Amino acid sequence: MNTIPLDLQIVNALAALLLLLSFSMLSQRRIVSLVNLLAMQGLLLTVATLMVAWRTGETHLYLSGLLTFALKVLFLPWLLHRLIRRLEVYWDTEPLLNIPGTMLVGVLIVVFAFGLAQPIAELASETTRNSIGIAVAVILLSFLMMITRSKAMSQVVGFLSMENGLFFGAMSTTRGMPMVVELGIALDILVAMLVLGVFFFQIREQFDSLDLHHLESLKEGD
Amino acid sequence: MNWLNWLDQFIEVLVALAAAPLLLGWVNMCRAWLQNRSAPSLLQPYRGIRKLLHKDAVLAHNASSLFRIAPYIIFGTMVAAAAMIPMLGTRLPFTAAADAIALVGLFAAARMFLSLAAMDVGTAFGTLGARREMMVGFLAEPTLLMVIFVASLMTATTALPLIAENLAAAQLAIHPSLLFTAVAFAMVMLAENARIPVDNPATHLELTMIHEAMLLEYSARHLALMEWAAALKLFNYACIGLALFVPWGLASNGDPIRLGLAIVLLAGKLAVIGAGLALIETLSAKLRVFRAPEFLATAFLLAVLGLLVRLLQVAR
Amino acid sequence: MEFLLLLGTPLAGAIWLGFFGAKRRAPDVNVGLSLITFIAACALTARVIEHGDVLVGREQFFIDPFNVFLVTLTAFVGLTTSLFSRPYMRIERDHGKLSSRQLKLYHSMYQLFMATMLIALTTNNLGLMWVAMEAATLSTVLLVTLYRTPAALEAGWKYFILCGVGIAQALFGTILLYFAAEKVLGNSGVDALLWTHLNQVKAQLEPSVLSLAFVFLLVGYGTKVGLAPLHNWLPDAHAEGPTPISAVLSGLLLNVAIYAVVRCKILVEGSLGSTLPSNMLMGFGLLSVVLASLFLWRQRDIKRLFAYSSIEHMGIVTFAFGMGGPVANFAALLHMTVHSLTKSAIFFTVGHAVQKSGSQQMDDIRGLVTTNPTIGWGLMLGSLAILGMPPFGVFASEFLILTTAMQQQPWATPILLLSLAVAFAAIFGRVQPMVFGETQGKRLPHPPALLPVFAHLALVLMLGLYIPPYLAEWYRAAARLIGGE
Amino acid sequence: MLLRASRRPGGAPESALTTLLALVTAWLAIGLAGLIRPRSLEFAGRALFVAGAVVGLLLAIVAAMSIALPAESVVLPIGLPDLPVHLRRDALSSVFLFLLGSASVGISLFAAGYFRSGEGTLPGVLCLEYHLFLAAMAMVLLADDAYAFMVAWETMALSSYFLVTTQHRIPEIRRAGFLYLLIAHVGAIAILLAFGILQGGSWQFTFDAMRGAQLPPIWAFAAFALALFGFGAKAGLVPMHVWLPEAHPAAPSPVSALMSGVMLKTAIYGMLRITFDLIGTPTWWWGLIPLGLGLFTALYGVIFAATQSDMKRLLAYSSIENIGILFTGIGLAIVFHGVGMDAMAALALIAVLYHAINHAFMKSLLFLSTGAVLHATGERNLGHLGGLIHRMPWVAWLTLVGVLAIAGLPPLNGFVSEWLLLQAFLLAHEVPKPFVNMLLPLGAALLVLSAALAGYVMVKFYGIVFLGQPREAALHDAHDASVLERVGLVWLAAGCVLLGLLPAQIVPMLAGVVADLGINASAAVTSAQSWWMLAPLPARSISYAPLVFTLAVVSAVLVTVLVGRLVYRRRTRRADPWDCGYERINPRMQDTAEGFGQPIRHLFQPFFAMDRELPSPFDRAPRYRVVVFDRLWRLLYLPIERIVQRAANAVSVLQQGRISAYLLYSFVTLIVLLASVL
Repeated sequence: MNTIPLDLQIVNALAALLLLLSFSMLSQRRIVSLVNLLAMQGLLLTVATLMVAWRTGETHLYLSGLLTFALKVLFLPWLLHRLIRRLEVYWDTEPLLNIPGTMLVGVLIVVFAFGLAQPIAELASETTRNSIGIAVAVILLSFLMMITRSKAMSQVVGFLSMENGLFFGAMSTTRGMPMVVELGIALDILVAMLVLGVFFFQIREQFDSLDLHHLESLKEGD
Repeated sequence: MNWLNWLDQFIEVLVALAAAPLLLGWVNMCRAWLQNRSAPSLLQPYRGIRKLLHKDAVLAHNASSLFRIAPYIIFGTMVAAAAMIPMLGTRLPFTAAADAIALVGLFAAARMFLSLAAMDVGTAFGTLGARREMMVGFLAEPTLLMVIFVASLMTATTALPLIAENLAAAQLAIHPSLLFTAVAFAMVMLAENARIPVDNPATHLELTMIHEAMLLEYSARHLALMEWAAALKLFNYACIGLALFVPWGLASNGDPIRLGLAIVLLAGKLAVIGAGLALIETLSAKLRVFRAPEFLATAFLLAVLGLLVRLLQVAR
Repeated sequence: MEFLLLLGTPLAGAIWLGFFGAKRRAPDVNVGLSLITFIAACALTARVIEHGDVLVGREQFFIDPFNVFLVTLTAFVGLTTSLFSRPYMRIERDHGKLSSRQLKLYHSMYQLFMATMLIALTTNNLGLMWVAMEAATLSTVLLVTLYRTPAALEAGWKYFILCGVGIAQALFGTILLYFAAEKVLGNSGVDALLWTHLNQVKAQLEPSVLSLAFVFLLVGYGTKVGLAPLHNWLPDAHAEGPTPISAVLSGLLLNVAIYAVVRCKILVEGSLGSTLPSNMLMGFGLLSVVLASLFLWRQRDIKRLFAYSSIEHMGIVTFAFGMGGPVANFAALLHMTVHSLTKSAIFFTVGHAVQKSGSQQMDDIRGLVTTNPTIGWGLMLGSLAILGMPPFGVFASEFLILTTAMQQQPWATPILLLSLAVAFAAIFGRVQPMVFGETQGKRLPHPPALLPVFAHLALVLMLGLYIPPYLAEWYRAAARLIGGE
Repeated sequence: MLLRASRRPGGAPESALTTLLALVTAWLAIGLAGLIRPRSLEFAGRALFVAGAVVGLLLAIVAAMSIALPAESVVLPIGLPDLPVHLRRDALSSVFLFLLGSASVGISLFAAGYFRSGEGTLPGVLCLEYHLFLAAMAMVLLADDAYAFMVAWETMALSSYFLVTTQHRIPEIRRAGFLYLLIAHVGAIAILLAFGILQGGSWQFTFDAMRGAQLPPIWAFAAFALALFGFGAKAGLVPMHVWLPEAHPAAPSPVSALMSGVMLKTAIYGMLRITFDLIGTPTWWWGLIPLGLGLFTALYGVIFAATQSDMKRLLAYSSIENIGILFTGIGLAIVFHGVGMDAMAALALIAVLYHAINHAFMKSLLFLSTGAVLHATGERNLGHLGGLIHRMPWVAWLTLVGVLAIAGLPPLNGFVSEWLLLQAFLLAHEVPKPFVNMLLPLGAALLVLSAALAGYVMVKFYGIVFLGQPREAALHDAHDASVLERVGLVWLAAGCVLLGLLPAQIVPMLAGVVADLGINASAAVTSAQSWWMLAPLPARSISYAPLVFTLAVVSAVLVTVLVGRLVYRRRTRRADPWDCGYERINPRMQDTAEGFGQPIRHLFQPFFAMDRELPSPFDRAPRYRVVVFDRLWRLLYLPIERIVQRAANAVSVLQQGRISAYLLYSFVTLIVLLASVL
């Protein structure tokens, strides 16, 4: 049992925090604080990236860290806050599955995710034993959140935290993707957010609310 | 002695032509006796035909040429049919050309022309008669064929003369299956020749008549031909019955003496059959027309039953 | 050179049209750009036929037998669709359904969409492929919501969220792949995501990781293929977007998505050596065919009807790829080709039919042949072709697929055949009254461009009766590639 | 033996097949030529159809001459890359090609005179569909691999579907077309499956491979059953017959003639091809299935025919009856062949082939005559016809030939084939299987019964349409058929007569075909056979000589006429009909079609689902109405539709429009798959 160097412990701690955050997201009803949580996720992600970058000394990881910071900590939360203010959606309505139930499912998911990550963890460099499991868990948890929330806005937040999970996974398992890909992904997310912005206003002017119950007219059953 | 066979064939047709009305007359005579009426002369049918031949023919305005040629066709087919049936001898040159199935087909053709002619003028009675005739026919025809099949199963041929010959040669005199078929054949014979209980040749009561209804529009020579053809039909059926069920005494080759004998024998058999026919007609009552199919269906089933019995024997 | 042309033209065009897309000549420019792209694609094809595979851009882009004909097909359908959309969009504007701003958006996005698809097809880098796929989604989302109707918005939203989430899974799959690849190709970073390299070392890739990766990739790209039960965005998006977009969505995008799935399958199968991926594909395929044929039964909206038929056919293709083997792969590729040709042709006719009757409800569309024979016959023949009626090419591929299924998966054959019969009854029972019978439709303000329709149908007919040797060779080579040799 | 003799050695080997191909292409070319001037009736509607008739004639001649030639095959460079189109002509295909060609001559000629402008589809398109139909049927007969066969088969279905829906403005016709194509397609799927089984592990889909394949019996039977289903659906075997009485009335008469006369026979061809050629060694008890179905179909069809009041529906049901007879013969042949009684099997098969040809001629003739009537009167309902023999004598007299032929009366062709089949049945009791040999001969009873009923039906048809008084005033100015139409009718009628008179010439040819199918027919056709007499099976003394027979009957009739002329000297005058002295008779007093159906309805009650409306004695305006339904429609088809509908409804619950539900699907899928690889 060799002692794990400090920086790795920090990375793992960050991973744990990330998981914690997505859990709290799952339980959080106020959209504004959802966005804040998202921003904190982004922050954690940045720090973790920088840690790994410092440790492995890969320059492009510094870059992607900065990119993450700019995009996920500054720009997106700002954009979302602005939208919230413009569209006056502060509260999510009662989720489809009540909070304790969601939490319970969440726990199960985490167990599942860890079990899933086991074989990969075997191969992973000691940097990232359990962080893969956590990444999967975060992805699935945000998936769950998207399922249970009934406001467009909170779904988007879920979507973004899923992206965070992905990035964390990429960073921790493979010290990030090739630069080209990183840039491309970032670009995609940026565009996606802009598109969403457009969307929200269109939906708003059509249904004067962002409640997803309005978006259930196209269906087969009658 | 092939030419003798030809002679045999020729004589047979002549006999049929000549004797057919006689048989009819005989049946009517017997009926009159049985119903203790004073009987008409034996030659009454001939007189009827002669009378008709001396009248002007009257045709309906909208009678087509089909209506006019039908009597000739029907008469011709009946004559041809007579040539296929072993009445006197079994060595008929015509045997190879047409077997029993063809014979039944010939009867069917005659029936179809009769019905079509009846529908031609387009009177209420004509079409009614035609329909009833076909209704009787579509059950009588298969029955007759079945009856013949049973016999041909025994003799491995469908040529009527050969059937008769083989049956006559067979040791076993009475086949149980033939009993069924005999009954079936009798019923068909009654139905096909417009006899009670299916039809009544002596009535013009529109609700009951079948055969007469089809002849209503005919007159003079056409009518004469029709009557004569009807008589021939009766004669033919009688001879078929004889060939199937009492085939003995037919001349197996065409020498004159046996032919003569055969003629005498035939006369005797026909006399008996005629009397029997009259008896049945007197004893039974006319059926409602709707009942006629059931009557014939019974006949059909009897024939099929006969077939089954026959097959049962073979199987064992 | 051709390459720059192939990818550059639509990108540049997208930007240019983004500014001047509302000009009167904009549709013609659109056509011109598509034409250039198509020519470039043909040139590229010629080169590949001569010199074999091509690797360019520091190995970031490549052409091999598998994607070259898809590139050509994409460029071709893109061209015909732009031809079709010229009069179509004019009519839409005359009907007052679109403003010039929206037209601008439409034209620029159309080119962008083509560009993203071509990149996704030609890139050698699985990461870039993912980026391109996502970009394709984004560019079409705005097209789906072009009409700004509530229904369109709803469809767009579902499309965005479902595909976004799905694609995210695909990204994680890619990451895992990268992870596994690194272990083999070393930490050189860049080329660890290059398909050609991965393909060489696929045998050494870590199976457990790859199986996980494949699940994520399958769910991700499968969502875009429209495999049941991930298909739910597809009918809405097809039904609510403008018809040219429906045509390219189901004619091209689905192909590209399947292409991505198959690329990954090649690697994973090479590493696992087990039948797991094949079984998954077959399962998805079969489920999609069955569900789609049942959904077809109660459709009222004509575009939804054919959207479900697309799901059905994608199911068939997926099933065929799942079975694998030279014949099945050959048939699957052939089916992709004929399906995209036929389906886009159908959507062309459908578009005009809808414009004539002013409604997408099939009960309102009647007697097309009487007023506009070309549209009517186009729709009738197209539907019969898509239903697998000989002598059209769809029958050829279905024949091969079914016979192979009898050979390899006898249990599946009756299910497939029953579903096909149900689909036949459903679609044909709907199409016939639309084509035949009395009508009350009005003339169109602009003459419809039906050249594309009959060009497509003619091609499909030819493929049913005669497959040119070089084309067949092509398919065979691709089939071998997919077979993993 | 004789069939050895009939196999003339020599003759250019490839010539026949290539010529046939050229002729088929000629048909296609004619069809396409129709698109040059699609609106011109003179060009597309007349000239091209005459040209098509000429091609048909050539096809018939080539096919007839090639029957005795050895089989020949060719591979075309089209089709699938690994499965180019194989074509093969052997005796069987030649016979059916002859059928196709010869029947199409009459039909095409009639069609040339038939089509009027302003009837739904344009003449040019019609011409294309029509000749495509012909070509497709020819290709079906020539195909020698599964793909080519399926393509030709479905093209045939498709082109005929478009022909059926020529007047697509009428909803019933659209419905009929849909039903037709749907059932045809389902049948085609079954056939495809049959081929899939037949290749037997070789995965070669050429017929040669299938001939070579050794199947385990159970699979062979599966293939046989699927083929029976598929081809039965096309032929109209009960219970897959429902499309037939809908589609035939819907189609233009030449098309109905072509479908009923020729297309149904392609199904018979397929059945023979698969059973005796591809499977090769059918087990005897398989035969009982087509036998039973066939007998039932025959009876079913003729009974329904008797109750119809639409003349084309009536004929359609009569076609169902004849299909039943054909399948009966096939079944009988299988049984015989299976137990090694090849001579009898050959007899039965000869009967089948002969009847197929006969039916092509007589049914086409009848359908065409209904077409002429339809054009002259615009009526299809028997209730509004009558007395047309005065207005259209040509049609009437030619139809009479067809009517007598299809009623199976000597000396016409219908009788010959039924005679052969009955002879075969009479030997069925020698089958060495316990119990079965008792039941088989009973089949003869049913066969005869349906034949007799056919006579009933035909009297009803002919009598009501052509005889009696016109039931409508409009009928008085009905016109006779045009010249081209007459030529077509005459051709077909002549065919009926010749086929009836010359069996002794035709049967040996057919025997050669049967021998080609691997059934030793030598015993069935004897040397005792002379040019004028038909005498199969030397063991039994059975024979039929139509020439002599006809001579006898005709001479008897003529003598009667002559004698009548001699003895009878009186005049003939016209008067009103007597009718038991009732003066004011009007057409309404004639028997109606429903009236003619009444005894049948009465006798065969259980077959029908009727709804009747009987007048009460006190009705002011009493009316009697009876509609006869097909029970099977309610018992079989509606339930199937209901099941699918239910399934669809059940599935549609999955898609309620909730995006969270959709996300849940993806989520669950993901989890399940992950768990599966875990």
